[in-house]
Amino acid sequence: MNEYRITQESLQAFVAALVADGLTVLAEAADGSGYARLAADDRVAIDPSRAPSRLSMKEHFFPKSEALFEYRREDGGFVLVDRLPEVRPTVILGARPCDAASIGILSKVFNWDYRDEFFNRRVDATIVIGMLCAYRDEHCFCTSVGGAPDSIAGSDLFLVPLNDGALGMRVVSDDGERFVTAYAHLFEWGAPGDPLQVDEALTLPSVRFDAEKVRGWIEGHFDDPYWSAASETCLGCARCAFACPVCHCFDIVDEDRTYGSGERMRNWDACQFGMFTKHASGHNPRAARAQRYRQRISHKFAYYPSRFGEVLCTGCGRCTRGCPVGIDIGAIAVEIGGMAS
Amino acid sequence: MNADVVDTGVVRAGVESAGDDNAGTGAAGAPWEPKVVAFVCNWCTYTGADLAGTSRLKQQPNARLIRVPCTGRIDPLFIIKAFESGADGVLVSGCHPADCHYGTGNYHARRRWTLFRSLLEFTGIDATRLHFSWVSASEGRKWVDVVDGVIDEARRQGPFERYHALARPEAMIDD
Amino acid sequence: MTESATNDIRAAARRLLADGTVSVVIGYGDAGPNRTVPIFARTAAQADRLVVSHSALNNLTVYLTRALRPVGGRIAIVAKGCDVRALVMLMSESQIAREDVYVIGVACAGVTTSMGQPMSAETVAAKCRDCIVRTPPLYDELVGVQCEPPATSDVLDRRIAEIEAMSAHERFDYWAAELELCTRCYACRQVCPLCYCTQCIVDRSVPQWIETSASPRANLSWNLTRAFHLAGRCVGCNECERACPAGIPLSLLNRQLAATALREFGYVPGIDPAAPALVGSYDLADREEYIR
Amino acid sequence: MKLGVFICHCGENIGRTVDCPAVAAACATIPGVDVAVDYKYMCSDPGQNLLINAIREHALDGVVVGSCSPHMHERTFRRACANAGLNPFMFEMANLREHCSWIHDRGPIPTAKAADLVRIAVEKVRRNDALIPIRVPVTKRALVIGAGIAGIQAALDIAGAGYEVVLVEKEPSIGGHMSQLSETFPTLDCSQCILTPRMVEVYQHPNIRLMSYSEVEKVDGYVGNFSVTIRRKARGVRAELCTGCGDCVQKCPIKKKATSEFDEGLAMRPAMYVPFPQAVPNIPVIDRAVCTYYRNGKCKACEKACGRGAIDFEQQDEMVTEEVGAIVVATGYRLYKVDGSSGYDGYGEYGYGRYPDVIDGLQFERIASASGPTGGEIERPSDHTVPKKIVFIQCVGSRDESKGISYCSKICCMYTAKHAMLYRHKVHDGEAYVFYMDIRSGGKGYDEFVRRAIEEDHVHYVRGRVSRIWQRDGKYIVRGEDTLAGVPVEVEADMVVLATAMIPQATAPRLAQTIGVPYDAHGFLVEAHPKLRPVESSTAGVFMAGACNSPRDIPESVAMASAAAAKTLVLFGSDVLEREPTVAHVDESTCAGCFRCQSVCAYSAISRKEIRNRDGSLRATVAYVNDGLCQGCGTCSATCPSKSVELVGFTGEQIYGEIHAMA
Repeated sequence: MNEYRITQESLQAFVAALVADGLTVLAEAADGSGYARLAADDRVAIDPSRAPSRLSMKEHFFPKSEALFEYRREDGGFVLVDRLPEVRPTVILGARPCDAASIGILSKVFNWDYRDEFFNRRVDATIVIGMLCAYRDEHCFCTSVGGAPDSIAGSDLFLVPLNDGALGMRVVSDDGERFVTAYAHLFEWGAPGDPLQVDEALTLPSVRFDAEKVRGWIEGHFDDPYWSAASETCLGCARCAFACPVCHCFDIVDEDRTYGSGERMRNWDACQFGMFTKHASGHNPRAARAQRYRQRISHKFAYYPSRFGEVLCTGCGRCTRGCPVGIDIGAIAVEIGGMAS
Repeated sequence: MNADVVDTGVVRAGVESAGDDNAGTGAAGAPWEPKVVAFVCNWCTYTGADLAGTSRLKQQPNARLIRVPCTGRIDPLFIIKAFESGADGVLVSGCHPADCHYGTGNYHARRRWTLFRSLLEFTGIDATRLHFSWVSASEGRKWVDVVDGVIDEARRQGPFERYHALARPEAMIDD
Repeated sequence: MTESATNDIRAAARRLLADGTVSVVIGYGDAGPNRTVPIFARTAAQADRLVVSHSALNNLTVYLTRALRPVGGRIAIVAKGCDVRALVMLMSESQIAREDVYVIGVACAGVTTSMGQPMSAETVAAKCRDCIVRTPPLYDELVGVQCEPPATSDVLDRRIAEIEAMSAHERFDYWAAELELCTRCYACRQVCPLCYCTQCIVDRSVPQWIETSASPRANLSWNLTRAFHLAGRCVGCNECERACPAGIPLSLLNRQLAATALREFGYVPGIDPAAPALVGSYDLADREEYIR
Repeated sequence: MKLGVFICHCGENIGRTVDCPAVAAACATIPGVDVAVDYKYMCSDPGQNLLINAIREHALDGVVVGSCSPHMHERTFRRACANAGLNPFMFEMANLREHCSWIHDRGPIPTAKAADLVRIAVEKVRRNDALIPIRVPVTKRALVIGAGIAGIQAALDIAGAGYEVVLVEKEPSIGGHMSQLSETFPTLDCSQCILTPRMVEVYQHPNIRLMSYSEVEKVDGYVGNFSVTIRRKARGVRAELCTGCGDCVQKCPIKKKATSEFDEGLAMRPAMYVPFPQAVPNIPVIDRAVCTYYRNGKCKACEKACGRGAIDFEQQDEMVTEEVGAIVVATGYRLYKVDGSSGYDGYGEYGYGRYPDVIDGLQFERIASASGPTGGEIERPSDHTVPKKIVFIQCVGSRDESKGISYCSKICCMYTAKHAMLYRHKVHDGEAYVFYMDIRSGGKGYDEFVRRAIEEDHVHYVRGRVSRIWQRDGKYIVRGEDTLAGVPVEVEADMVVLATAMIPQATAPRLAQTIGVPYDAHGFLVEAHPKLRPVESSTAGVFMAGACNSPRDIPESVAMASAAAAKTLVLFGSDVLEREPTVAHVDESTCAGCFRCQSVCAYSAISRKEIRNRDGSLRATVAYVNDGLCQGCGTCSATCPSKSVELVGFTGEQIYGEIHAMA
């Protein structure tokens, strides 16, 4: 199939054009913090072998805090004012496959028993330009959860580095097709160049565990002592959940902004917090760290797959890279897989 | 007391008693007036302010006093919340050293303040916004000087927009 | 830190477990090149996983706080000088009794900023560059080669000076920008040995002094409060900064307060368990020129 | 929650400046406010009735009155709320007068501000808790420290009212300095004649538990509930067996080893002794410093002499604890020692301590006393001859910062006149000279007394200071000056009596610290208010009487003692003390037990409390507030990082509400 050929110059021009057209362009920031907004004149660097940023691109679709509506006290009662997000058309440039995959996984829960306007509006307004990933470290395990460094899942367009330093951009969705035509004039169209001949870039990381086996074991071992052992050093800081591209728990609170008016907020939350399941009565069904840790692993590898047919994990390894006490979720899955067979 | 202050008052009367937002800038068209929150101890400063009252010492009307038993009771959270609530200036005042009704409350408070204001200073909330004083029950005149001073300083600085802007909805938009 | 130190630790751990002095040794386990993870050694075999290295980043004393303590009774812990300072604070704040902890002190030549880094002049953690406790202020036994404290190269202090040199408005904007990134995951709190409150003020909802939204204003309130609650207590282990997914320079806030404590009150926390708390004591002569 | 807002015009005081009806109208829009009205005088009876009726009619849960300062009328309105059946703590005041109408010019601004102030108060009262005053039980027993005339009087008055008194005296006998005096001014009646019956009364009183030769070691607790530890020093004689026959004293071979404290060193006493014949209790004490047995294990003459076997050489000091509700301190005074031994520079030039016949006032009392070493004959200590010329010097130590003390000892003018008079009565051909700075004889019959000394007993009063005293062939040359005549004078005296200053007991400061009451630079206890609370200390339940507070004469000491007794009886008038319930409270479920609250508490009101599981194992150690001790400053609450200790009445929630009302 044919593809667009993008040079560094045309890439710059592309971004400039997008910004000029009022689009928001997000790409992984050079400082490794996360996906940040590009300005027209920012130097754009697509580096397939760069390590994943600390935070995923989840925040663009599901902000760490957002107002659901405003309330205002008026003559004895309350007036509610909708606060649907003002969403600008957005392009995510160079999303790595383990991030792009998150959109599909999250969409399942955000469109399950209730269709979440806030999430969907943002997804609908976003074009994802994926990127073949050439990064590997001991924490990556996308191939063990149905992903791959060259997976196009979740992408509308997909970048592949070419051996002459240019990029090939493949069209992989109708949205992508429609979108790219407006900018086609910036690129060369034609036969594919030679894809980057770097073994490392194309050899898939080996599959480390069988997610099905993991699920099987978890479902039969709710009270297994393993959970206490595995979580012994966990501090319950939930950095893993906040960095995770698919963790999606949230808390809803009303916050007065002034005397008599305020907003109902939806804020990120995490099952690793003691408060997460604490009842008003004071009772807490997950009072112990081990219970909370079990919940995290079980939700990702058993509950979510059972309900939505997808593992709640893209194998990006962010949780492990960021864990202050070095807890390795991949290793844990491997361990569980081992116990299963 | 100048005329436009009076005008503001009209608006503030209408607006505030209806309990509307008037963080920082005054409501439509009215010249802005600073909002000052004062945390004062019951035994010295509050009584000093009472004395200023019984002595009919005129003061600017921008301060709102919150009475606590002792400066020792004043938590830095109060000060943060006051700024969050739209204060352009905050005053904390109690008994002179050795005069504390409870003996040592103001000594403990003083130590807390020294650390807290250093932190605020470092984060850009400086002495033009946060003030401390000792005003005894007999210092009605000093009270007037202090509170008018704090209000004048807030007026000189203008609305604490930087802080109040942090709470504006636009600050919450995800990109 | 050396082979021998690692051997000493393993020997000590085996001995303590064997003679029943302790039921568990909390230490650093080998996790590959330039990596360690906290481990709880209960058997001789586990004890042989213990290491000491320039990658011993964690402040393990967090595991001595009530919520995380693995067992009652006496616990052995491997602790660098900065970690022991935290332990001293825990003792002075009645969180753990001296007799309930067996301190295997590590004479420390410094650690790296993050896991996976080899030790070099560039990668050495900022806190180590002007460490005052290369030999821990308190221990039951000491391993590692005692080394001279480094010539203080005030990296952090210089950064603080730069910020202090800004105008108030610049300072405010600088911090507003940094703190806007805060995700409110509270990892900074969870890794801090001195954030042991049963219920953190931010988790108290009546009243909700600090909003839980990750809004710029609430983030400022949270971070000011976190820093202030550590005033005169923070020992500068910088675990909070290492754990922060948003990369906020929390060490600057902590260290600026520590500098104030030293300048105003000549106070250095975590050296003497019997020293009165900075916020909790007073001196008639405390300075007050800023009070009208 | 149904709230009521009442705006007071205070006549014109508020109404002139603030549009009260407009404020009421504005407040009516605040959620939860059911009633919002204005009235001319809320504090008047009709005003209070308006409040009471509204509370009843609308079944209000909380009330805000916008009027004057809470310092003015908070109590008034709380009472009104209570009368209406509303918990008095469900009330808040907005200060619309001192903090608004009186400090602003008429116009919309004060009106707007008034609305703010009321709204702030509404947001507080909304978060108030119905509080019940703390009731502390009162132990209706009193401790009186010191059994001089002041302590005796206080003890008798309290005991007379039917309450038990523990009377502690550090000396072997009660009576104090008054028992040493010969006669008393201005009536010249014999001191012991009026004192001894009182001493006996104390001894025999069923309600008085006398602990002589004992000292207060420790005081715990608080008003109504003190726990006092007393050291009962070992006499070496078992009081319960001793009959006071005195055989042991007679048989004691160590007759003249120790100087008699009672006789101010002018006489000797045995090792086994009773301070003076009329001592109460009449039980001897062994002076272990001089007793042969204690020095080299031999003698035991007293033991052999005692028919009752009351002698007990092994006896040890005993610690006893007494529970009392009030404490009266009456530890009295001592005399400034001219030789500097009492910590002052002294008057070396007067030769006190070097010249045997230069003595102080108390020593002269003993010489003049019928029960004294000379049987009342005026004799020189040195050669027992009758002095023909005595010089009395006033203000020795007093009123002279450079030499000692700034204050006037107050009684010296009177007792010097008395001394001179007594001398003239006993030695008709003797001459008495008095050097004085001023004569201070305020008091009933006092000035007449001094005049009598001058006019009838022909005492020579010389206004001036004495610069020096030296000996010349058996005489004492007193050089001073007569500032009225403006000439130097030299008197050739046989004896010199120094009216030395009155100072507190050396042990006074330590005792004050033990009890926890303030004392001044001299060591005198400080009264709570110099005019309105002269016998109360700033520590509730601790009172003072006599010279421990400042120089006093006998009538004043007795008056103070009765006043202190009256204060004690007021305290005992109720079974429980009611205290403001605005004290700190600990949330034990969240307290992490760091105890920084304990370190900031000025009242030692916070202690450690162990929380145990059902199986008895320790779950946590948390802070505990003793609401009998807590004074409600709230410093603990501000110190607690997790807000696990809250000050009731000024909780975080209430203050949050007040601040938020301004947002």
